[in-house]
Amino acid sequence: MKQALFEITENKKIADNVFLMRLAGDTDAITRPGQFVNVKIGGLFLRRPISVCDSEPGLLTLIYKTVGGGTKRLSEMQPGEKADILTGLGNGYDVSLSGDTPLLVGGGVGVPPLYKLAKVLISQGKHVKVITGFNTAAEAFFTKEFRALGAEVFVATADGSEGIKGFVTDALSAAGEYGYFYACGPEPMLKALYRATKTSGQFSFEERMGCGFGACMGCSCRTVTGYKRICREGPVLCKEEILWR
Amino acid sequence: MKQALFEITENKKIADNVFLMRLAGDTDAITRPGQFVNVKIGGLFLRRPISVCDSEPGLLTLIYKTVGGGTKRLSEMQPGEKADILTGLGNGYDVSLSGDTPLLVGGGVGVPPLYKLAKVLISQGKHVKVITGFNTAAEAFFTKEFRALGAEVFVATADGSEGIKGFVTDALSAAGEYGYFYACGPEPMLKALYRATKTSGQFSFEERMGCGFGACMGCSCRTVTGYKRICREGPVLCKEEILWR
Amino acid sequence: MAVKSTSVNLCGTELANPVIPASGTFGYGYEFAEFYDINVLGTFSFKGTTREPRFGNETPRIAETPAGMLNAVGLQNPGVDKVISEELPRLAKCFEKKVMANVSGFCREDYVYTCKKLAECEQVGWLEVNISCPNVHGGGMSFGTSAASAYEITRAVKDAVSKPVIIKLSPNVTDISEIARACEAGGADGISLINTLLGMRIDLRRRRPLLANGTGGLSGPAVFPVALRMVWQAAKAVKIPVVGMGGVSSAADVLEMMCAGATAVEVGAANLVDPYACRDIINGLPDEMEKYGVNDIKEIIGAAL
Amino acid sequence: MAVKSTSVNLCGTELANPVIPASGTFGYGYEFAEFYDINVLGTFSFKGTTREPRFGNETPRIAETPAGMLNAVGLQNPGVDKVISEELPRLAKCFEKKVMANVSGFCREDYVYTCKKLAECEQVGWLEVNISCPNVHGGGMSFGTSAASAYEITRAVKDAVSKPVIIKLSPNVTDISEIARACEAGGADGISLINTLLGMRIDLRRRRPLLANGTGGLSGPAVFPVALRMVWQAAKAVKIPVVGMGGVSSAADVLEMMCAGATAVEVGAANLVDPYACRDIINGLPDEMEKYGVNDIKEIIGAAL
Repeated sequence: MKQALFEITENKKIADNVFLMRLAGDTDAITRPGQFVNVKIGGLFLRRPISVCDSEPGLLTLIYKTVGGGTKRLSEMQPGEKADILTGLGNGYDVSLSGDTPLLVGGGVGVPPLYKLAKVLISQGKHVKVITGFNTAAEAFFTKEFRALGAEVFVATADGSEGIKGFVTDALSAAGEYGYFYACGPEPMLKALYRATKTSGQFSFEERMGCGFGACMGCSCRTVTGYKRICREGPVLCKEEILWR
Repeated sequence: MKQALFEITENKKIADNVFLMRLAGDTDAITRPGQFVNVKIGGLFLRRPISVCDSEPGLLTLIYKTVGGGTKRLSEMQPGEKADILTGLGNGYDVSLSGDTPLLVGGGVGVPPLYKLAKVLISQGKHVKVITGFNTAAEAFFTKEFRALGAEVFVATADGSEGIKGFVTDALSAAGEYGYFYACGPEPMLKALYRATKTSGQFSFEERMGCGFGACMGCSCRTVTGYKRICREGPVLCKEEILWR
Repeated sequence: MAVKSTSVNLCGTELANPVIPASGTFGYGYEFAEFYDINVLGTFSFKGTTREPRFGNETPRIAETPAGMLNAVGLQNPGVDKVISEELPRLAKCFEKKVMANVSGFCREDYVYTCKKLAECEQVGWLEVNISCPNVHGGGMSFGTSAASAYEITRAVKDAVSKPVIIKLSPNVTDISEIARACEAGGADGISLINTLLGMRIDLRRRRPLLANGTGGLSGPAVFPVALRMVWQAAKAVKIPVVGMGGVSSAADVLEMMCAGATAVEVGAANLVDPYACRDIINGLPDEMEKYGVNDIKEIIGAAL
Repeated sequence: MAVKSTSVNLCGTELANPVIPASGTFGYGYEFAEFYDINVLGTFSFKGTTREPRFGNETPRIAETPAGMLNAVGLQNPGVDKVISEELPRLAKCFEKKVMANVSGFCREDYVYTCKKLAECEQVGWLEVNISCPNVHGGGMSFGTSAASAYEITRAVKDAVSKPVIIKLSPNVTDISEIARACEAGGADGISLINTLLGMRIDLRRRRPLLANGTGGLSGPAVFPVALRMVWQAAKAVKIPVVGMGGVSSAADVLEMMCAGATAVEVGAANLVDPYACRDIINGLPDEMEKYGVNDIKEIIGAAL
């Protein structure tokens, strides 16, 4: 965990209500794909947690959806502006459990953290398949970026305007075999995936947070192994420990 | 009264803790010297009232002192940034009463509104004398600007580091004869001047304001002619109607 | 976008929309008429009026706070006779609707006297009886913090006038439901809340309270969550209409207040920062309703109870 | 700049400075030890602890508000036994000072049991007894809103332990002075206030309260003026030390609280937004004192009373 000032180098719309922001700053505290950062936005009290899409030494890439006043203001920030960010939050995905044929499944703004994850797994020589799900083609993003990494990509849209018509679970048969999976997305998607998958895997959860670093107990959940804080012992939980509410 | 968006064209320090800001925007509602504007500053709830130093069609000049968080933020605003401003507030000075030899007396940030007043009076062919008072030379400003208008200027500093040592009242004898006066500054200065002057004149008062346009009754005062709102029937009161508290 | 209906019915009178500028932030209306045509408003609640003229508290009366402000004006007003002889005729020139007459007092007789006089005015559509102003020593505070005196004032005013009486409640109480029920039992046609929360700032240079009055009333967005909670509690406690207020500054805030049980919504401090606030909120209602699938604004009143 | 003294004495123990992270915003300390050496603190108040382990409320437990936040955590904690067997030993590795033990309960016996156990711990310097948590149904709320039950709990805890007992008060009351006096009469060594103001937000998409618990506690800069007023009122009402809190987020806020009568000042929500908040406030105290001509911070305690 580290607090640092980042400089925005790029902030652009990449799909309907979806923005990509690149920043320069100290990323040393980010150690695993699937971790998140907590961004201070002018005029708002609480920071906004955003999953890390990509990070390299000194470089941070975030993808976020404009859902309310906070993310709207974020989308209006200009290159050159500074942002106060807490980095290296949460446990992130455990890549050691991936096996040789991991499947990555993301829905909407659950897709971004899978990018860094795919990058790491592919660099380890794994054969990576990715399923991304969106409401409609206009909201889809990162298909070619995943392909550029060398992943096999399957896109599902609820209205059928791109790729397979339906939810990410409807793309499972097209994706074929996999030995393990990693997922990120809205809870209903994660729940459907939990039921539809036969192998073990890891799920990344969202919750409203106070601090993002374990102090306020605002984002607790029950698991097989006891109470966990989504921001600290999460956001990634193993399939076997999940207790759906 | 008018609400308008102004663009900052210049924002520079002109003395210790004193800044001059030039803005471009609709100044039509400003009809008299001594009026003020009310500036919305990001992150703060209430607007900040600032007296008009100068205004010409489309151009507004403000001088303000950094006294707290609000004016500090104002001082950090950059050219090109926009500011939401209510203009044309307050009664302003009545120049019709000036006579031929008016004396203008300002203390600290009470000096700025006298600039536009001097400009108007001089354009009407009046012989204008100006006394400005500051704590120390490093806080003094606008001496040469008043002279460039054609006014006779007397500077007083409390520590004697520039001009006459003492308060503005100590400069009265040096300034010599005058037929009427206009004053703006902190209340103790106004009170001292009230006692030290023999002629009639007008005083511009300061008060903490809620709205700045007469709605909240936050800045009321008692006068000989009844209760008045500093923001609406003021900030300028004639000597004869003042009831000191 | 489907046609949006924003009209509500407040104690028998139809309002074009639920947005009502709150007393003490809108003067007697005509200052705002210089900024826009105030007939776009459903109505507005005029400056708190007392039996006798009042200067109010000494200055400073205003202090800034995070996302809000403190005021300790102390009910400055010209007194009910001048309000009737001067302010209302002046208002008639720029406002053709019924106005809400806000009344304060320091004893039962004051309230009855002032309410009776104002109820006789054709322009007055509702009486809003402030039993909660926190600024006046020995004043309204006591009525609004006890169920018994809230009942007593309500009953006395109701016995004296036939126009709808809305009792404006103080939030500085342990149990707002109890006070709301007392007003209902006293015959109130409606209640409005919240008045300001009692607060304070200290001037570190003088090491004294910043306001001349010592304490003042907190308003602005800062208090919105407290206001919303109290409206929700009060709306659950009574059957009469509830007028919600406290930190409302957007069309979305209006909808939240209505979901919490408000039939109409007053907007206060926002008017002081942005004179166009109420006009802009009214104009923003249809888009905000569309966003949340609301066609008739009446359907969300109390939806979250 | 003259040397500045920031030390204060809280119920017999000297604190290097008056800044105390508030319960519920600082966990059991060690999360913050990853950010800075928490020994710079005078002390801190740890997460509210109960007799039995608690999960607390369902999520969402957190909502954003203007200049503040709502929380309805519902006293999640591992229970007093685990706090003593696991949390305190872990804390010992990064904090060498006495800690303030925050205790909640649902009946007198709960309070007594938990306080007794914690008072036996060498690391515990003070007991802060929360009689005001607004989140738990049938819970702490009732004790803090009645002078009689505030007295009862204070008396019971004082009879059971010899370490200093500070009663943490609820602001959701009509008369804070009355409650403060009841605690003093019950033997309290100090009082701390304010706990959170009861508030609410509504999720317009679902037209339901946003928090799973319905209502939640408001904290953050928004409540600072209300907190300051209540500290001022309470400090006027009692002679025992008052610990001020509620929206404090700067060194200047600390000084305002102290002028209003606080001997020490807790910092809450600010820690959640900026983990370095307390360290930075402490570091900022000397400059802020210089600005207002204060050399010994003790001299301003109650200056504005």
